[in-house]
Amino acid sequence: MNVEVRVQTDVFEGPIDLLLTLAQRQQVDLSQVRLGDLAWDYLATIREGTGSGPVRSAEELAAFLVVATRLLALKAASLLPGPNDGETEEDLESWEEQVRVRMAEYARFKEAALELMRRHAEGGFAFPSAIEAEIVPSERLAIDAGGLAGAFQAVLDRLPAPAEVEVELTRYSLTEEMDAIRARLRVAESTSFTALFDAAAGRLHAVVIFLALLELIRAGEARFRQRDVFGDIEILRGVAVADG
Amino acid sequence: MADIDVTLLRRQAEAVLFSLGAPIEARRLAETLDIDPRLLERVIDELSESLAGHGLMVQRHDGLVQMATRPEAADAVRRLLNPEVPGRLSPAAYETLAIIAYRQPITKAGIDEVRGVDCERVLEGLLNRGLVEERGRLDAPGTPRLFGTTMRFLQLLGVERVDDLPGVPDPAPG
Amino acid sequence: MADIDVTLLRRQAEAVLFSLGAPIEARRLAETLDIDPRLLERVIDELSESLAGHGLMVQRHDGLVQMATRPEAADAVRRLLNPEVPGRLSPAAYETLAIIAYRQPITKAGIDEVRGVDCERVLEGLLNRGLVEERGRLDAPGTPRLFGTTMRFLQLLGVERVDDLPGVPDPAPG
Repeated sequence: MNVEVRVQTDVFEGPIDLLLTLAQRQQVDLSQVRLGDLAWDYLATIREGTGSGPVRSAEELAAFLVVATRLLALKAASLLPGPNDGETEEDLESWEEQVRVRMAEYARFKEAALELMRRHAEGGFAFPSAIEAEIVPSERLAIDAGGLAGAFQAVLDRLPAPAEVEVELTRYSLTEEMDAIRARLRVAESTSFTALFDAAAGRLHAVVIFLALLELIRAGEARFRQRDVFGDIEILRGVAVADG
Repeated sequence: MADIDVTLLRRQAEAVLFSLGAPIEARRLAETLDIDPRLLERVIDELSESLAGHGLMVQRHDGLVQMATRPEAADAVRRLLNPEVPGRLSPAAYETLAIIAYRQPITKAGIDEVRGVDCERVLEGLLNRGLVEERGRLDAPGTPRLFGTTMRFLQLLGVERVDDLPGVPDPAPG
Repeated sequence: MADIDVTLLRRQAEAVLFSLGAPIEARRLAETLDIDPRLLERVIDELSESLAGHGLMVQRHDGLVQMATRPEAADAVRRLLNPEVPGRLSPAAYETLAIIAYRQPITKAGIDEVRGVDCERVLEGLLNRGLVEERGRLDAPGTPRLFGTTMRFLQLLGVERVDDLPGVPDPAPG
């Protein structure tokens, strides 16, 4: 009910809705309430026109009538004569019973409604999954874990074993090549530049031999000489000869 | 299908419900799993049991099935996702909702009778919020519309089924 | 928080991952549950265990966590959601994917070196399919991009973590 109809009786003062609720819980003795007073209070409310004006919708009127009717039914039920009063006894009993059942039912739904409200306020919601399309594979790409491991193993098998590579690298040691050139220059005072590379096993080896030669020249252990522009370069024993 | 693997079916149902993220008709779920609808009931029962002690549960209502989070985890979910949740309702709306929940399917006249007032507007509000929906028509003069609660209603209260609501009033004698 | 209820945290994590339906950074999930990231690791471990025998699982990769369906339920999911777009990876793509999976994060030069050919196009294909993604840059001259596999890759493979891949060869010495 949108409109609050307040009533004043000897046993109760307040909204008429509350009166109905209390009467249903038997917390107000309806036999002490004159229902005619309630009607007067309602009419008074209409005449005063609280705030929004005196005009009441049919809906609000109906709402009041329903509450009033319920109060009337309750009151009638409570005023019913005892069980030994003549022949309509059974009808009256069943009517009284019906009213009580109806009222009790309504009261239970009011309780249930309070429980729903309480639960809602507690916020114990249940949430569905909001799934992203990606979680569900949209492409039937059957990637097999075993196959993937196999593919990787195949790649590894194709590569030369790391151990072999290391052996190759140690074979071309700069100090070893320097020692080799020193040994040559101990035997002969000079040697041809190109002859130094006769033993080169490959490009990398040649580079290391050249680096070894540069190192010896820098240290003064070797010198070089070129007699004519296009002639062979001669490598000579240097002054700072390292022994051993 | 001599030997039915209920455990596998339970897992499949779980995966399907998770992926779907929406209610599905039990009939359609049974089709998806290629099983009899009666067997599905057992599969869903088992799924529900297997989720005891988990943060998830299975909701069932009116031939629909859906997976959802449990209410005790609601705070954490809201903190992260801040999903839209239904706002508070008026006392009249809770009352109407309670009547529909416990007496569904019920006609508008049936609701009016219990509440003693016309529920037109309140009912409309509940329909708009998706907490209540039409559930066919009564086979009676005028074939009035029947109403029942929705999956969203179950989500609002965080229960698996309407039967899990507390203090269900006895069925009306009429 | 003297007494930490790991079981409740596990349920909350489960509910959050379920309702999110997408990968989330572990750091952010820990924040959501208001716990230390180290405790989260334990919570997720427990969740993963509790989902044994279920149709769902928890996938972890590169600081991300997500809930996903298990592969044995995938057919049922596909049957219902019907997305089935058949796709196939070329042997070259397969090989490249394998190298990235087992050696991630790895630069393109690193992949090229292992495969012995230029992988530009194959790599692009894997990126477009969402199987591989950029994973920052290497702190070296030219700061080359690093690549790693995605959650989607795990999803298609149906495993929980990259570590679950079979027979991972020892890491390369370089």
